[in-house]
Amino acid sequence: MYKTDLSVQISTLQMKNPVMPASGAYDYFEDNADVFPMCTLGAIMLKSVHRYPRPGNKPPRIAEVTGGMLNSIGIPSIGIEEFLNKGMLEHYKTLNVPVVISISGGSPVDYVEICKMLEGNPFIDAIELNLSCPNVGTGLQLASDEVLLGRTVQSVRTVTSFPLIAKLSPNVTDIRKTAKISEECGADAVTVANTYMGMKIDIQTKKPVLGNIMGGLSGPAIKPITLHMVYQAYSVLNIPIIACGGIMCASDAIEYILAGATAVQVGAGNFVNPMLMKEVIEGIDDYLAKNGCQSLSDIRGIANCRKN
Amino acid sequence: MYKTDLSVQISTLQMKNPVMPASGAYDYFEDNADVFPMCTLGAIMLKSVHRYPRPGNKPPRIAEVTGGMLNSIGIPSIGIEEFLNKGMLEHYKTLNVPVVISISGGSPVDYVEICKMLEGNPFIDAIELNLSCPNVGTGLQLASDEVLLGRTVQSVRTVTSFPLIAKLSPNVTDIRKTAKISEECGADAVTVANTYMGMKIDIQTKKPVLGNIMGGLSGPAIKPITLHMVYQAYSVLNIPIIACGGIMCASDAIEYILAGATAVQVGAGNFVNPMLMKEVIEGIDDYLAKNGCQSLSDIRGIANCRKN
Amino acid sequence: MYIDSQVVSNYEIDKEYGRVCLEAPEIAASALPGQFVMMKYWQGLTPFFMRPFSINSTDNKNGTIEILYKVVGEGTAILKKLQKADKVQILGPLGNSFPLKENFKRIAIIGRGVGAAPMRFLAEYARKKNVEAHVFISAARPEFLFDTTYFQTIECQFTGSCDDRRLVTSYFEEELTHTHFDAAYVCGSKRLIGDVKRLMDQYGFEGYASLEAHMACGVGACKGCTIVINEEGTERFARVCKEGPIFPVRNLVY
Amino acid sequence: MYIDSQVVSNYEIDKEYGRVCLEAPEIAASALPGQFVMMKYWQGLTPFFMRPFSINSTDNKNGTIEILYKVVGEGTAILKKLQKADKVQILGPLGNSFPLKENFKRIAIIGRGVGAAPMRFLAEYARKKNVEAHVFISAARPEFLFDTTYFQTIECQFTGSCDDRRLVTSYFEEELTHTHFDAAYVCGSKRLIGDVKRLMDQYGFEGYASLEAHMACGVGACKGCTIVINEEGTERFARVCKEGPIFPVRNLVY
Ligand SMILES: Cc1cc2nc3c(=O)[nH]c(=O)nc-3n(C[C@H](O)[C@H](O)[C@H](O)COP(=O)(O)OP(=O)(O)OC[C@H]3O[C@@H](n4cnc5c(N)ncnc54)[C@H](O)[C@@H]3O)c2cc1C
Ligand SMILES: Cc1cc2nc3c(=O)[nH]c(=O)nc-3n(C[C@H](O)[C@H](O)[C@H](O)COP(=O)(O)OP(=O)(O)OC[C@H]3O[C@@H](n4cnc5c(N)ncnc54)[C@H](O)[C@@H]3O)c2cc1C
Ligand SMILES: Cc1cc2nc3c(=O)[nH]c(=O)nc-3n(C[C@H](O)[C@H](O)[C@H](O)COP(=O)(O)O)c2cc1C
Ligand SMILES: Cc1cc2nc3c(=O)[nH]c(=O)nc-3n(C[C@H](O)[C@H](O)[C@H](O)COP(=O)(O)O)c2cc1C
Ligand code: FES
Ligand code: FES
Repeated sequence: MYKTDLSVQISTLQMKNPVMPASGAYDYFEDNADVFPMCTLGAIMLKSVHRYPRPGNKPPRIAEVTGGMLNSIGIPSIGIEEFLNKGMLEHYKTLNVPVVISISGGSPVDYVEICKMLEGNPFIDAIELNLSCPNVGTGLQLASDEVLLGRTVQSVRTVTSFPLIAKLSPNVTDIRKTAKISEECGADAVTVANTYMGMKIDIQTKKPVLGNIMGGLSGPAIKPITLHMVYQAYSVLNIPIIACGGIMCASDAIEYILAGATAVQVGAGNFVNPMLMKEVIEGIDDYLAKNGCQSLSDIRGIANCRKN
Repeated sequence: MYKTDLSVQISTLQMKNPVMPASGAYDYFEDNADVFPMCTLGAIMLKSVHRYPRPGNKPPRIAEVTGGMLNSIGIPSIGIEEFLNKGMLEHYKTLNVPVVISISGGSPVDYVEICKMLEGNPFIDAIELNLSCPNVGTGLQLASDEVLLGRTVQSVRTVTSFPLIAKLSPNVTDIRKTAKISEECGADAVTVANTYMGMKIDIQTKKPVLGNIMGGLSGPAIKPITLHMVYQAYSVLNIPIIACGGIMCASDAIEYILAGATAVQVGAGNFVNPMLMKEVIEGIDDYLAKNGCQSLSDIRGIANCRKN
Repeated sequence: MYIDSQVVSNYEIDKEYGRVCLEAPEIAASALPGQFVMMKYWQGLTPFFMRPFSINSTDNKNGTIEILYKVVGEGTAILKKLQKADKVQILGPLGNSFPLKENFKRIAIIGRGVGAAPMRFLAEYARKKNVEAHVFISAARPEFLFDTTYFQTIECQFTGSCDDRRLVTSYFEEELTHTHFDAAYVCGSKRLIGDVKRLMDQYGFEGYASLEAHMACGVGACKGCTIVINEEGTERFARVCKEGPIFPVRNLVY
Repeated sequence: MYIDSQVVSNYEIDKEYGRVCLEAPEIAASALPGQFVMMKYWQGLTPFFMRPFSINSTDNKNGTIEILYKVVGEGTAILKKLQKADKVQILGPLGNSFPLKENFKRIAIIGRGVGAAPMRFLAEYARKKNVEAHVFISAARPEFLFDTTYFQTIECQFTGSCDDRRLVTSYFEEELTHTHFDAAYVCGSKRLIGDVKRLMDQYGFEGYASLEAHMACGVGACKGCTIVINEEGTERFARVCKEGPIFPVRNLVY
């Protein structure tokens, strides 16, 4: 099917290619543009499921900015209990692609509780901890607080045997620190990164555009910053990195892989081009073939002079 | 000349309007596009002068990205001593606009030494401490380290009587902290903010595009993030904020003022539109007039619900 | 469907208004009145989002759809400049559609300016089902009373108004005093929809409004286009792109 | 100068190449050969930077300048699509110019493809000063040997080559074996410039190269377009936009 070997492995999570949606930016059933088969994807990533039911933030929830968008969706969720009761996971499993559930909570204990509920569940293949949503509560981001971050990852680690992916916040002084803490506390991979806290003001109404005042910036505008973070994280980590931020074409994904990423997530790009993930997968394959490479490991991290 | 009162004051620095260039993105004499008189500006901001002579970083030094640019200029400088000996400041003073000198160094003591040399100098009106250049040395940013930041501002404060502006780094977890530390250590104002660490990789050569590997991201891409930082800083500060990041039109500057900024700096926008600063000044004036406002204080910070 | 389409024609109605005809046979064949499409018709990444537009009409014979648009910003300004054969990516048809219940015998169709864009398709659909349709449209100038001739051709009763002092609903109200309507369909400002709500309470008919919201995905995935709706006393968020863009007026909360 | 200009004509030479004529009387009147302009000719913020282009020719009577361009990316692709009367912001003329010293009697002008863009203006200037000029241009195809007729009209000796196996400098070298040149002006690849350097050492003439670099400001302010040059053994950074784009070949460091 592919010209080269696009497969990647993140702990026990086996992906036939390195491309998956970013959490919250893609749906698989009725809310999908339905332009390519779901089995095209390397993995199924779910919209973050919260510990408790949440309605999400008040509208307006999105705003367009140069090179991207702000969102303050705020993780509307039916809560993990109803989510499990409804058999949602069984449903996702029918897609025949590894399923990664993204989970979120207001405190470390929320994550532990969710992971306990998920332990042994036959319908998921990995867990991503969304530690970095800027839109929950007062903007507290677990992944921006080194102590809370470490505590959360560590305590979750003790209750789950699933591959554990810590999704880090880019709103930090030094991503190397939070990445390393995640690794040391037992994460099997890190996702670098989530959205950047941002805002937009309507000069006519003289008020913030978003109902929630601030939101998370995503899209191509953030790519240079997140790319640098992946590059930095790669220089200190021994676990795989999943890059996430502003991917709008195959070349963006390849930049991330050259910087050290093992896999990539596509978020806002899906809105602008519903075909994007398929194009990215094919584009990476073409690039490898044209450059005489057999597999992703031939190019992973080779732009990185800092790796020791 | 203006329809409204555009004047602002930052400590003893009196500006007839709130618009000045961002350090390093504008020149006043032979290296100027020369499309409007310099006296149009609210203040003259100089390219950072380093403690010691520096050649700057190796090329390529700039790269274009979606919604902005990366630069790794690296503050080429003749060093403060030669700068003063050459009578550069006298030269700037002939422009008849308040002059702000931006200074940079590798350690707190560098800043103290420069400020001592500047003390009593009749040709400057204020000092901006560039504590946040991502392109000097190994990427050490004084303004990303709360202890070093406080120490630098405090020790400079004891040796200078000029209005002191601390230019903060956006590469921090919480701008409120570094802003507050600056205030507490004696800064008269803060500039929020400098460029974001970023990079670009050439997928053909498989290497970073910039000679210095990483550079600083500026331009409209960063505006939502910096705007949010200004908004946040305003909620905790009692000293004025100078907003800097991605201003490409008057409306961008007005957003910053609504978020709480007293003055604004225009950087990369000058490259894209050499007329920009003049247009921003006139645009703010028009906006105030159209909105029935007499002066900037009528709108400053009014989008900010968090100010207590 | 997500198709690579191209411009068949782009007719300038005025400086601000235009009507673009696009090659889209599958969309023309499957669209329902009230549905919309997301379109990208520029190179590069600014504007960022695709732009949503109602389907004004479909032509199954020629395999085309028409969009009626008003220039309000960067994205619509680019639309105005499109020329024959220019490329357009179209995702659609999206959203729900105007419900036209079996028992509806007479309906009112109300809109203002480009807010009337989805109404032509609805009127056509109603007339095909032999439902009596009274169309009430207002606009700033007579040339902005779009589709007037068409409404008359398909034998809708048509009331057009360019009188800025009267809300278009006032003409409808005059009719209501002597004629029963089963339902009214409205697309326009909050004020217009609010006034239809008042008339619903007073005269008893069903009301449906076509709403707009900023959209990212258009398919229900991002949860970005929500509004608050009230269903039997319970407020909840609903996505305009998915649960809408057509909502029962009685469920709207302002 | 920073002017609001407009397109007078935009002539397509080929899929990839074009020649645009722009209204710019003051620039036409003041420009020197080798100088360039920065241009913005699109709406919005992507591409971000203005784009630098050499002045191919000036027409003082009509108050226009011409730019010869090759489509290599997003910015030049937009340039290709410009039509008569489209708006263009132009900053210029910028940079230094080709030095043509009083004692120069015979010069060589060397370029490849669109690298020859600034050479027409130089040749015109040299001929006006009665300097003998031999023009050596290579290109992938005969239609990309731009300005051939013009060079001949103003009585330059002209050598055009589409032979991919030979560097254009090889024709120059043949001439050098029997004719003395005071200077050579080159615009093109590093390889081309390197070869001119070799010939300079061998035959003794002055060499000047027109360089390119990514530019932000174009006026010397941002220090973004630097290259390393070697002046009498000392290496330093020089800005292509300000100290250049024309540099003595002997100062170049590769
Ligand atoms: C379901 C739906 C159907 C629509 N049908 C039509 C139609 O048939 N014809 C037509 O001309 N327009 C229609 N619109 C509105 C159209 O999508 C917007 O006018 C367009 O997206 C504006 O893009 P812009 O870049 O020109 O303006 P921008 O610069 O993005 O915005 C200009 C102004 O328009 C507002 N705006 C932008 N996008 C939207 C949006 N999606 N919804 C509401 N307001 C917006 C902005 O807040 C701003 O005030 C529809 C919108 C929706 C949601
Ligand atoms: C002083 C000067 C004079 C020039 N004169 C001409 C001319 O007369 N005719 C002409 O066709 N071109 C000329 N160029 C080159 C022209 O500016 C670039 O081709 C153009 O900016 C590319 O823009 P783009 O968006 O199409 O390509 P991009 O997508 O930006 O880039 C495409 C490719 O071109 C390279 N590139 C982009 N910008 C530059 C640049 N400024 N210098 C060197 N390489 C670049 C990129 O690295 C990339 O490989 C000149 C450049 C300079 C600096
Ligand atoms: C509409 C929207 C909803 C999102 N919801 C979630 C979420 O539920 N959980 C999460 O971890 N990240 C969420 N994100 C962040 C994305 O997963 C991703 O990290 C971010 O958008 C950066 O990637 P991008 O630039 O490709 O969009 C959301 C982003 C968007 C735009
Ligand atoms: C080419 C360039 C050179 C810069 N040099 C300096 C400098 O010497 N000192 C400094 O404090 N900031 C420097 N900056 C940062 C700007 O002053 C400004 O903080 C930043 O570019 C963000 O503003 P903008 O988005 O308007 O460009 C430089 C930025 C650019 C683009
Ligand atoms: S636009 Fe994404 S859910 Fe409606
Ligand atoms: S482009 Fe700014 S100094 Fe040359």
